[in-house]
Amino acid sequence: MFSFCTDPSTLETAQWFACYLTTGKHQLFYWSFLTVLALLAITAPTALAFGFGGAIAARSNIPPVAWFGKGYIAIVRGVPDIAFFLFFVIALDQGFEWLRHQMLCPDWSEPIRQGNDFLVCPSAKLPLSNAPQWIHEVYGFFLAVLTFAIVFGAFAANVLFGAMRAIPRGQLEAAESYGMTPRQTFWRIIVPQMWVYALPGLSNLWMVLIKATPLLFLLGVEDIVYWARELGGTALERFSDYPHPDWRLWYFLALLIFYLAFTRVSEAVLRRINARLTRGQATIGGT
Amino acid sequence: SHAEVVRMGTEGAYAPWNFLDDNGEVAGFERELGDELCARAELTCEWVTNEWDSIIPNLVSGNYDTIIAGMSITDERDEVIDFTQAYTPPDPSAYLATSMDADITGGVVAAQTGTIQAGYLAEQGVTVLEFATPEDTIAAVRNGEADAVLADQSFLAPFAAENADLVMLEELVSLGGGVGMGVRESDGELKAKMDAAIQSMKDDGTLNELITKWEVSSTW
Amino acid sequence: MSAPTPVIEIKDLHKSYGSLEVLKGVDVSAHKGDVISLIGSSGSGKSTLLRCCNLLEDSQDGDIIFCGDPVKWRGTGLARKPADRKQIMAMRTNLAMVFQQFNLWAHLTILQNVMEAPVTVLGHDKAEVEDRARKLLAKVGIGDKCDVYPAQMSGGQQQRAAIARALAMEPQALLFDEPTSALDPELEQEVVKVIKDLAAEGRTMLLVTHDMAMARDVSDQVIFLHQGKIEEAGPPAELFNNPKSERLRQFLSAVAA
Amino acid sequence: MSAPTPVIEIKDLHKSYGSLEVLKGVDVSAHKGDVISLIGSSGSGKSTLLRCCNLLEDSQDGDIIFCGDPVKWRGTGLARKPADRKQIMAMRTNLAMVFQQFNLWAHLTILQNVMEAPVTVLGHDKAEVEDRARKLLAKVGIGDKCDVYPAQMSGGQQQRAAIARALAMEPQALLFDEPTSALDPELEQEVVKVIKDLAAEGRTMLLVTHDMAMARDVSDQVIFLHQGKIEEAGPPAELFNNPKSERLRQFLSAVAA
Amino acid sequence: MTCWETVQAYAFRSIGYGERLLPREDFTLCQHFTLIGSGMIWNVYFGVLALLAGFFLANAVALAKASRHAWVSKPADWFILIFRGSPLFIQFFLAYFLFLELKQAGYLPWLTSAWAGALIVLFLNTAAYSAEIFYGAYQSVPRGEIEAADAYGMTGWKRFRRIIWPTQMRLAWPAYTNEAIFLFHATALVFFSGFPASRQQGDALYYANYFADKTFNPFVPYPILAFYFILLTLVVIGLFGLANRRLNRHLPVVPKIRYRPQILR
Ligand SMILES: Nc1ncnc2c1ncn2[C@@H]1O[C@H](COP(=O)(O)OP(=O)(O)OP(=O)(O)O)[C@@H](O)[C@H]1O
Ligand SMILES: Nc1ncnc2c1ncn2[C@@H]1O[C@H](COP(=O)(O)OP(=O)(O)OP(=O)(O)O)[C@@H](O)[C@H]1O
Ligand SMILES: [Mg+2]
Ligand SMILES: [Mg+2]
Repeated sequence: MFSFCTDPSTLETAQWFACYLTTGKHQLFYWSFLTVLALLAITAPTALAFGFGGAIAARSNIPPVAWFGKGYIAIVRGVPDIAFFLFFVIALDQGFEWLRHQMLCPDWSEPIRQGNDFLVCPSAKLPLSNAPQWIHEVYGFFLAVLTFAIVFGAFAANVLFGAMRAIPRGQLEAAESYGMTPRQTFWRIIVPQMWVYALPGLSNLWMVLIKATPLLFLLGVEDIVYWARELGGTALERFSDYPHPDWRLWYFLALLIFYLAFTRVSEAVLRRINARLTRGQATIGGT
Repeated sequence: SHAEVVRMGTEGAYAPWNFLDDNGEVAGFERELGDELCARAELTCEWVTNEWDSIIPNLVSGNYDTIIAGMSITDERDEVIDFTQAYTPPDPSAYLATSMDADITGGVVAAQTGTIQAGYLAEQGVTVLEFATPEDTIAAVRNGEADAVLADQSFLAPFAAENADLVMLEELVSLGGGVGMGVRESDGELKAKMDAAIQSMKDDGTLNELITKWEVSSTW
Repeated sequence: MSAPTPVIEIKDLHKSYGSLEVLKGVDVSAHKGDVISLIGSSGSGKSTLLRCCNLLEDSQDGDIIFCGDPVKWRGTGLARKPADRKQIMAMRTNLAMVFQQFNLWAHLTILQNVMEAPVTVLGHDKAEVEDRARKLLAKVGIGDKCDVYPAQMSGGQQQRAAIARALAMEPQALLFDEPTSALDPELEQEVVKVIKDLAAEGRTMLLVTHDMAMARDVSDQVIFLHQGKIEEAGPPAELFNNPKSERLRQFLSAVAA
Repeated sequence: MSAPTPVIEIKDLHKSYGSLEVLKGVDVSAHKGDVISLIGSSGSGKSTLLRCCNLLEDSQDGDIIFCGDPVKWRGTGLARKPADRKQIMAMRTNLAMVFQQFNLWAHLTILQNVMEAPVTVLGHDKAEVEDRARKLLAKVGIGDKCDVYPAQMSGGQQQRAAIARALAMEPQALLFDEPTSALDPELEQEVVKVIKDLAAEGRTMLLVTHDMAMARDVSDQVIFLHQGKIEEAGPPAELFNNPKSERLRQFLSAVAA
Repeated sequence: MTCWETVQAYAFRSIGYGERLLPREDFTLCQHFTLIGSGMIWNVYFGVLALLAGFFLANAVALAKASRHAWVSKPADWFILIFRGSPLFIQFFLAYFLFLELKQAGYLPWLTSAWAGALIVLFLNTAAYSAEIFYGAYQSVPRGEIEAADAYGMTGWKRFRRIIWPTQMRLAWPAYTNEAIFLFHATALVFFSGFPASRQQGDALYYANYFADKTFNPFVPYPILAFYFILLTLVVIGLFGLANRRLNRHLPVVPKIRYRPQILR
């Protein structure tokens, strides 16, 4: 990075650290912060949408739809995210490829499953095997977002489902008695009011989501904890210009500070949202 | 340029076989070996890192085309994937401890979770303490949680060389076979090309040069 | 000439909460422009009757006929439910209710509370409704509270907002559940005036009240409910001056005191 | 002989919600056995006055003196808060309130609602309190609803439960916020009787009501609040027959109508 | 080996009883189910104990956070922030490091074992999350009911115990149920990244991982693991649902959805 970094073994401490902290590997580490933040920024609304859909489905009057909604909530919510990540991404990826295969290669004669191998026609591969590396990474990122959203969507669905039921009955009766259709009651009375009841649960979910990002490496996305472990581990002279003993403690402490700060900021934002939402509510915390 | 792109899957966390250098690039013995093999087989190679636990499932699922990650050829693995011929002879396992008189039969020995070493120790009736990463196993020896760690000799040797407080015990254990490149069973064509390339490197001695350079095992 | 169809007709209505029978066969019939007051002691089932009338509660037996159109049922007894959603919707938009506990929507300001149903249910023009809503709120004396949330208002103010909300629907019939319970005599007079105006416009009203003066003043007919049954019914002059049943006489004696 | 100390004395009380000044200097003084009625239009600050009196709301200026013991304050203006918690508690246990919205504890049955404070706050014997609570509930006519939760009761039943809850404390003074708003005339008479009995026992009462007949009937003094100020005060006979202020005359004209 | 023999050999393998060596061939479904199920003992152990202890601490911390005194509320705030604000991964790492230091200094050597060390981390972690949930619920208690309590002279503890706490629990329960589920799920991380597994005695994920490592087929052991966790979660939801019913017993039963589409007529 810096011009004086040509021979690290000769550098004095400050310079050594300046060089050390700007190696290509560290830059990847810094990048991974952005990756994680981007992933959170995309996952949160997606998961919320999944949750909303799940809650609506679970409330549906049409039995199969309600079963689907309730099944989604019960099953996905029942599985630890880590267990889910260990096999679900591969299944998801194979699922997509299988669909594309059915569409793009109708006359493909060879079986897709050959022993242990999963083989679709080359044009159905996702991404195409000759696609540049960044497309592979974007696709991996997309799969990670989707998996996270499916998992956390189930929890969000549960929170929203409960919130919808927490609204005082009088409020719904008033709506009914003014001739609002169930649909109108839902969108005009339930949805605006449910946030008040849902927000604590959703805030908690957001916190859990932030804390789940270290599992990203299971999904093939190199996250900050992955890099901290990689960079903090003993660097031997043979393999690195910047040898050092096991420094993982320091890297993890740095991550701790990052996560704490991020949580604080999230809390401040959520508090403001909450203050806005509880307007008009006669509760201890309301105004 | 070469028409066909071959994606090479590795772990990037097992020096000297494969690791990430200061620039975050895959480096090590297998990086140099793989690049050379691709050149000889006239293929364009892309390097991908993948976490060890799912490295085989992702290969058979088609997310990359080879595994070149210090993987010993075992019967279990051979049932699921195919291996090229071995590019290194078996690398024996060794013990690393803080002193030469560490108790490796009655004491506690550390190993990485799910490795052949962990299985071997359990079989011997030794109290095995399993850690998630290789780094942890070495730390466990340092802080006294374990009397010794059992791992591949090539992995432990640099640690012993660079740390005064760590020593390699003399006892060696032969586990597993030689290391080869994993390919899908249906990918006979790639296997053949790589086999030929490895053979040519064996024949002209370049492979031995590489092995010596990186100290990954004995030579052919 | 046959009698015109009543706007609201209730025939032999039965309603239980679990094992507690609250309504035991009630008949009411209200024609266009009628104001019918329901009086009776606390717990006699007045609110329940209004709520059944609006189909907020399922009743177990009997008929509810709105403008000659009887509510269609499905199932019987405790499983009886209204069958036709369209019908219910149509009925409810023509039947506005003022709740005993007001039930203002907590997340909307007063103005929004009043505008909500006309805009979303009736699909009226927003600007026009807003105009009307502001006028209604001014009429009930809380024109300055348009942008306030229900929780920040006094009891009487909330009640007036609830009345304005019902009026904004311009329904054929209105159900008032103790609409002046939280109001001072002055405002009560205002509400009486409003009710009379509405009757003059030809709107039908069912009114639960504890205020006998008001019942006497505004109603065409007064119904005295006792333990889930109609004990006595008739024009106010007759009922108040000449109560026939013992129970009603006793009830009214308290007013005279 | 000097005059005895009033039980409740309020001096020049000021209270604002944000920029809205609700009470603009109010003086009230109630002696032992006094019943003082607060009347006034909706939003004039009656409930707020009661709530300040019980220290549920912080007031910004003026004094509240209970049995000669002035509430100690900390800070001034919007930051003013009661300073001594012990004092507040002592005061509140001697001062029971019936809320305009009842505020029954939703998770307790009616009987538990009534027993709660005497048992946990006053530390009375449970069996004895239960006995008394059942009697009180029977007295207000809901003896059969002991084991029912508030949400399953009619408006008037809830209100009576709230009254019973206040009575169970056997306090020196009571604050009633429209205690008969949801009651029929018969029950209202019951409540009037209860209030008179309490006064005869020497208990002091502040009573917010919209019912002029009741105010006239039970009170020793009537206070007419208008826009946060006392417009007129005096014995009921005088105030109702001979209103001096224009505003009160107008207010009362509605009752006569 | 018949399936019954397998069960006998491995049902309690995770806590050190039965066959010493893990299966090394066949890897039948029966072996999968038995060993992974055996591992669940650890998940249940961690989850139940941490949840029970955490419940009490969480209530205390929530109460402290709501305190008007900064010297009470600030520490509670920090406690919640630290455990709720960092990933369990990092907490396990730092805690293990800390416990090692303690051990080397001669204190509490057993803390470096998962059964004690991980339990403590999980306990503090769930206490922090639950405390935040309870605090949030406290904020949503209806003001009218508190005012009534105030007006009747109910002070701090009594008012809390009798009026606020029951309502607060009712409001917190759905979110707390979620937290309990998260906690059980979090127990899967103990051996995955936190603490070493001794003598191949691990939790369900440890054994699932073992099988996946041997068969290279993630689609068998992990779904079995998922199946066990779904069972566990259903039990948790069931138990919490019973409590919820009790907490909500004062609310009138909401009638079932009233309208059915016309097609069903
Ligand atoms: N929490 C609050 N925030 C802001 N303003 C409030 C709040 N509570 C009451 N007010 C306002 O204070 C004024 C007085 O309210 P108060 O409840 O004392 O009236 P009231 O005399 O009891 O009326 P009513 O007879 O209708 O109950 C009203 O204008 C009301 O809008
Ligand atoms: N949700 C419910 N569950 C069980 N019982 C109920 C429910 N709602 C009302 N009740 C009972 O039904 C009876 C009639 O109640 P209703 O509200 O109709 O009385 P009301 O005539 O309106 O009385 P008030 O004048 O006090 O409002 C009461 O005894 C009440 O306890
Ligand atoms: Mg009623
Ligand atoms: Mg009031």
